[in-house]
Amino acid sequence: MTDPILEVRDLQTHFFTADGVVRAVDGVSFEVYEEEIVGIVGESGAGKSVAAASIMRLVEDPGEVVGGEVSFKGEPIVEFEETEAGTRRPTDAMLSNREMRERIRGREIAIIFQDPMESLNPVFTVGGQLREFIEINRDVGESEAREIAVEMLREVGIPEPRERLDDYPHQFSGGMRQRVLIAMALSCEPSLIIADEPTTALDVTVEGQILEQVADLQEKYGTSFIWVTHDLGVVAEICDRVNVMYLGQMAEQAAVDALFHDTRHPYTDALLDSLPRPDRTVEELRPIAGVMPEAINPPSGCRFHTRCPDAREVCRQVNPDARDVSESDERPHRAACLKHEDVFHEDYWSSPPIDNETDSGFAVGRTDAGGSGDE
Amino acid sequence: MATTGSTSDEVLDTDEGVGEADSEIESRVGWRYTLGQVKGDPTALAGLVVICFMSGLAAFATLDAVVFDYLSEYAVFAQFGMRKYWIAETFWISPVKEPLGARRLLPPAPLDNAYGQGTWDHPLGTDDRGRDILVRLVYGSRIAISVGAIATVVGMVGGTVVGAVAGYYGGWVDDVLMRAVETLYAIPFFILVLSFIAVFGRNLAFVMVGVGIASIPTFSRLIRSEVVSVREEDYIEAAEAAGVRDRNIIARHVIPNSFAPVLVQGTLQIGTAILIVAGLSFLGFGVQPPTPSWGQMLSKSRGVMIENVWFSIWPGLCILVTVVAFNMFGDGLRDALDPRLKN
Amino acid sequence: MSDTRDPGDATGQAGRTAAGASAGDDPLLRVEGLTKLFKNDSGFLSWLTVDRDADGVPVTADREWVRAVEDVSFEIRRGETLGLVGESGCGKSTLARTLLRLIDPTEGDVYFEGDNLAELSGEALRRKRKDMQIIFQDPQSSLDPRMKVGPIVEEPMRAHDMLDDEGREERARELLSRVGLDPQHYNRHPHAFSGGQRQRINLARALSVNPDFVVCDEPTSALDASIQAQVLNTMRRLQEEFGLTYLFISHDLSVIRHISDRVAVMYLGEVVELADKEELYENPQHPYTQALLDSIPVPDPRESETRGVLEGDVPSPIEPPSGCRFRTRCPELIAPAEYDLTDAEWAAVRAFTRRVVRHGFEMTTQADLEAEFFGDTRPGGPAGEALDRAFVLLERKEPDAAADHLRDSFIEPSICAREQPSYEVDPEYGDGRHFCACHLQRDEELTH
Amino acid sequence: MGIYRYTIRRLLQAIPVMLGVITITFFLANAIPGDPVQILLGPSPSQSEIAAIRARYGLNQPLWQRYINYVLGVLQGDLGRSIFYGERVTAKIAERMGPTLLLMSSSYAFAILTAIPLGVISAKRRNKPTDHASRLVSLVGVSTPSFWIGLMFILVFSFHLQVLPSTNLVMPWANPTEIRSAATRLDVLVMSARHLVMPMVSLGTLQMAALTRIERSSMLEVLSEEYVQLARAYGVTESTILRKHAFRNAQLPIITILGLQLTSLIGGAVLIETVFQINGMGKLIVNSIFRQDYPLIMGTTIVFGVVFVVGVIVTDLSYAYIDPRVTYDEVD
Repeated sequence: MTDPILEVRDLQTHFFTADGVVRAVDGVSFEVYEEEIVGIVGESGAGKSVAAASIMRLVEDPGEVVGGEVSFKGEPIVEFEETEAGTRRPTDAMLSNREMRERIRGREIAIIFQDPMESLNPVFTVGGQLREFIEINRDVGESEAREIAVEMLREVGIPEPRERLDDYPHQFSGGMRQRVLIAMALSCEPSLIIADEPTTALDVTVEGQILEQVADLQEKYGTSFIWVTHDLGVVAEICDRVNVMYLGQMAEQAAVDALFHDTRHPYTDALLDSLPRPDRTVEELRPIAGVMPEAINPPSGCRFHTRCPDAREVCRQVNPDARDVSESDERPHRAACLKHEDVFHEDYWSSPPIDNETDSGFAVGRTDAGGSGDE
Repeated sequence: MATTGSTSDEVLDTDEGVGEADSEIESRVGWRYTLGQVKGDPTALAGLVVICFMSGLAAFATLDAVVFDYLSEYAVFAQFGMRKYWIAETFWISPVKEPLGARRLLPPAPLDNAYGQGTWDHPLGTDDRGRDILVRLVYGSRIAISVGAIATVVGMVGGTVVGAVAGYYGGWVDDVLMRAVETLYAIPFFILVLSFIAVFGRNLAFVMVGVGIASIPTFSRLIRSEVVSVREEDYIEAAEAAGVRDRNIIARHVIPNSFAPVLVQGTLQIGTAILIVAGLSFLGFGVQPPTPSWGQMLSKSRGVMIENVWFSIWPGLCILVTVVAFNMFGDGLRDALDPRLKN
Repeated sequence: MSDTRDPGDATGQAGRTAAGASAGDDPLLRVEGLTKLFKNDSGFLSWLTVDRDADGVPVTADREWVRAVEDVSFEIRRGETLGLVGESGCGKSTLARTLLRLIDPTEGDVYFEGDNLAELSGEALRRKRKDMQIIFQDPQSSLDPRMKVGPIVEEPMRAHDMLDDEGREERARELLSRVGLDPQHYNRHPHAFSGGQRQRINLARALSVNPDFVVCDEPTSALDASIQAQVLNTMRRLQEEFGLTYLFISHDLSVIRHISDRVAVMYLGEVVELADKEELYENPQHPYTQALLDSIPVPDPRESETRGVLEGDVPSPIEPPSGCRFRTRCPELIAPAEYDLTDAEWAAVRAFTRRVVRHGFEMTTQADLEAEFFGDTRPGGPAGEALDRAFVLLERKEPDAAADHLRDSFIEPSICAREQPSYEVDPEYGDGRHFCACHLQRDEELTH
Repeated sequence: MGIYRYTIRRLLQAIPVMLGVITITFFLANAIPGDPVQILLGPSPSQSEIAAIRARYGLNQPLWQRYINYVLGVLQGDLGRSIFYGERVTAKIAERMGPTLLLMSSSYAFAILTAIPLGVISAKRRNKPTDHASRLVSLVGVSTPSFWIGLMFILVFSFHLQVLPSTNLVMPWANPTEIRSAATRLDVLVMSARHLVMPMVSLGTLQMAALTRIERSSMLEVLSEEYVQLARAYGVTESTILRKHAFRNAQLPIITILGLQLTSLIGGAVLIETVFQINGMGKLIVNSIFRQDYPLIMGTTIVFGVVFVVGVIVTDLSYAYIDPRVTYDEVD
């Protein structure tokens, strides 16, 4: 197998708030290979968007990437070293902000945000915004950038692209605006596009159009994608490999088929069981008990043990990392669950089970001081 | 909490924007919470302290100048010698009477000028008629604070009624009321107050009412937009759907939830009103001599500025400090009530 | 179905319904020809405005009508859940609010337990609200942040003078525990609860006055998948316990399939298909329903073959298309009867028309275009002549004229553009009625 | 883009507002107690004199008749005749308009030119010393009476340092031959600038402070928008983001406020004209109130109303020019 183009190791992004440190991303590792679509899936508060922003080093105050490594085609986007005092500091080799701007952002990694209405500047024409980004990242002149923009808009299925260059964002529908943003990303010819919930705000028929379009374009241009979403349907539809996040950590990482049909983590399993299906009638949904704890005060041990149907006493003590639990001949399939005792070597099966009540909403309440979303 | 609550949540990829809405709701709950916020904000707290101090002075001055004056008409009190400026004249110096043989334009205590050496009898010096400046400043606070507050209350009540009715009922009621308000708004504030004074006379009561009426457009526009947005909230519709009567919806849901920004604006408006009233006194409208007011003192000081700069500095500083205090407290209140606006 | 829209024929309609559906049972709610138009401006004198709010954009347009809901008829039986599904802006929420008289209908009737809600007003309407409640989508904004949970749950009871203070508190506490909350939470403010818990408070409030009918307007759309399942299960349990009838609105076809007994699909203000759940999902007849079902991503990589089958965007509800409102995006537009076209020819004509209308290409020669779109499927006869004319116009560099011409020749004469469809289909699953507003059904309509 | 149509509509919208202003002004002025005739003629005039004056000013007609006449007059550009001066109100206002407009526009220019950079820097260096300093300046600025600033300026620069004149504003377009100690146009301009600087700054400080606060918060808000984040993600430099992507959007609230702040600018002008003894509209209205010269009160009020309404329309149009969303729904 070739080397991954993007490698994330033990990434940590924390938010320093008055209430304490929110460990939004707490030791996450994954990689992206060439020409694949990698999903990052999780519920609200899982930290998936922060993880995506951390790759671009675009985390905003009071958030900060505090540890781990991100390397892109061998270049260290994030890299830390220990000082004598035992604290961490960025290494000298880590790309400077200027290098990030000039070499990585847009040129190598582009991003598509969730809300197409907010992502385009309302006072500039769509063409002007496209052209500016193309000029910066493709080293071309104005007229050539314009041609690229027209070509790309046509490619993503915008009718009359030449005329529409002079229109303002509010003159486009939501779906069309998201197409513009996809065109924007593709036209800079990056190697990797990070799509942060790009179809969440769209209607299902428009979502269908866009997923199909992205699949086609991905094949045509060979761009890799990181597709951040909460929708397992979209994951099944478009991703090659999937990373499931829960409360700032990785729960399971597998090829898409294995994730759905050979699930190795109780969270993924429970998530799939709680979904109503469009293709068949599910008589009884099996929800996950309780609510997601707050990232500011995560549970000890395995982060999921408070809601996990398979939780045992040992899960309170040990916080497992995601390890390969596949049989030797398979592609790697990583899961962060102690029940794979042959991999984790904790006495899971002999540990007494914890009873997590199902179908109740009140067991896990919020504290009065709570200020952050907890779902 | 307010500083970081919203930011920390937004980034946790809350698909529904839970975080932002949360801290907003949090902030809107309970006065105790709001007060706690203000307490944690040194600027707002400083503002509050100054406001309390000035209000205390004003209350004392009102007692001495107005309440005693009123009570002295009754024989019961008059027999004790109760009269206007009873306390000042008994224990200190009269703020209105020109003392016999007084030296005019004395400088503040340790200073020296052509008119003589300042004394601790008149720590801030004397005015053009030999009256003590300090005592006049103290009694002038009554005008500033009371006029500011009363004018604002007039504007706030008027504006709230007009704005709430327009916002809640919408339709033609809204159209008519807001058109009227906009017309009033089209006459510049100061000019409108001046026209008012031209009609009703230059005395203090009309100045207060004039400033109040002129600020109705500000308040009614504010509360209208607030009511309109609260009306859109689902809990109003839920109450309607549950069959709750209109008047109960307005009283229990609409007004409590749209009042916060009015309160903030009211605080800031007191500062503005103090400035306006000072300006009017400066022009000769408003409280008439010999009753002391800061604006009027400034007006008097113009003629003797070269001889005695202090006379024109003290009242200006008083206005400045008071208005700064209201602005600081108002800003703090806004931050506490609506952290989204805090930057 | 078109004849049932006559409000004067109410009794006849009821009789027909009984014959066609669940025998003998009066529906709990019957909607007939319900229409809601909105003015597309902000009031009569709005053009006089000098309004200068800092963040408002002072835009007013000429007076236009937004046709949010138009001529919708259906009924809901006692104890069932009717799912109402559609994309954003299709008018499903407006329909719900009009139904409950939170907004006044422009036209039409809503019969609920013997009364026509559309004609009630004032105190009578307010009293009636005791029997019908609503749960909103947004768990944040549906609870007054200044009120505590207890008073929130008690408010509807107070409005209808149910019980005394103590009785209300007792009932509120009991309801809290029935919806899966801790009765101790009576004295907490809503901000202390998570989204799922807030929806439970909403449920408790709605149930406090013992309603018969609850409209659920996307109650779980703002919730995460795991929480959504909790709330859906609770809602089902409560339906049994309280004998409730639900109108469940959602954009999520999966949720609708899970919770509903029957399903109505809305598009651009109209109900396009209505049938029993299994029938609708397994035997969808309307091309829009089919497109929706095809578009939704299935959480199973082995099942996934999502197709973005629909072209373009939803048209404006201000000037909806004539005839069938879905025709502008419909992949199965019917060829005009006057042309005798094969399916392949018709497909080529439509592809060509669509491209011309959307200016989707740079101008090329007639030969290239013919080759690209028609090859050997070039129709002859009158259709061919119409195409010739279009090519002439394109040659003359008049693409707009060509587009108009093609539209007039091929789209407007179609039955889809001329008549509003309304047909009954023979169901394959179950024996409920299957309504489908698509002209493809015109030959197969049931004969009564 | 329907900017043309939008302009027309904004002008049409102003008509009822102006009619309202005229109405309010008329009825307010007619409620003034005291008889203007008496003020004019002094104590104990003869009956015939009174009647003559009443007829001359139309005071013998019923109120509604006078109202209609007045509105018709205003529409034809006739604001009546000043009782005190005996001149036409329009002539008097035309004479006094120049200094006021000069004062107001120069103060606004001063405020905008200082506030925008101050606000932007403040936002860029949020919570740094520069920001704190700028916030302190704006806090004190919005809280200081403008006339007191004027007095302090006079004290320092005219009386003590004796570098700037405190009275007798010279207009920049004045004829050099009519001004003592001015030979050329340049001399007049310099003189005028020296006269103008103190009133300009005293009047502009409040506006400057208010605008700085808004510029700062609006800039901060725009900088946190997603499209700014997107520009960053595409490698746009911070300075380009500030200059291009954020700046234009951040000016939208400023533009709105500029129109609304006119009302406090006008109020301030009245005071500043008194402090610096400038013979403008402000002094005119104050004096006419003292003299109960109600045609002049009405006239000046209406003209101030017009200035305000026109100002708001101008800002609306510039808003529409910058923000394409405003005129989007306008049909050509």
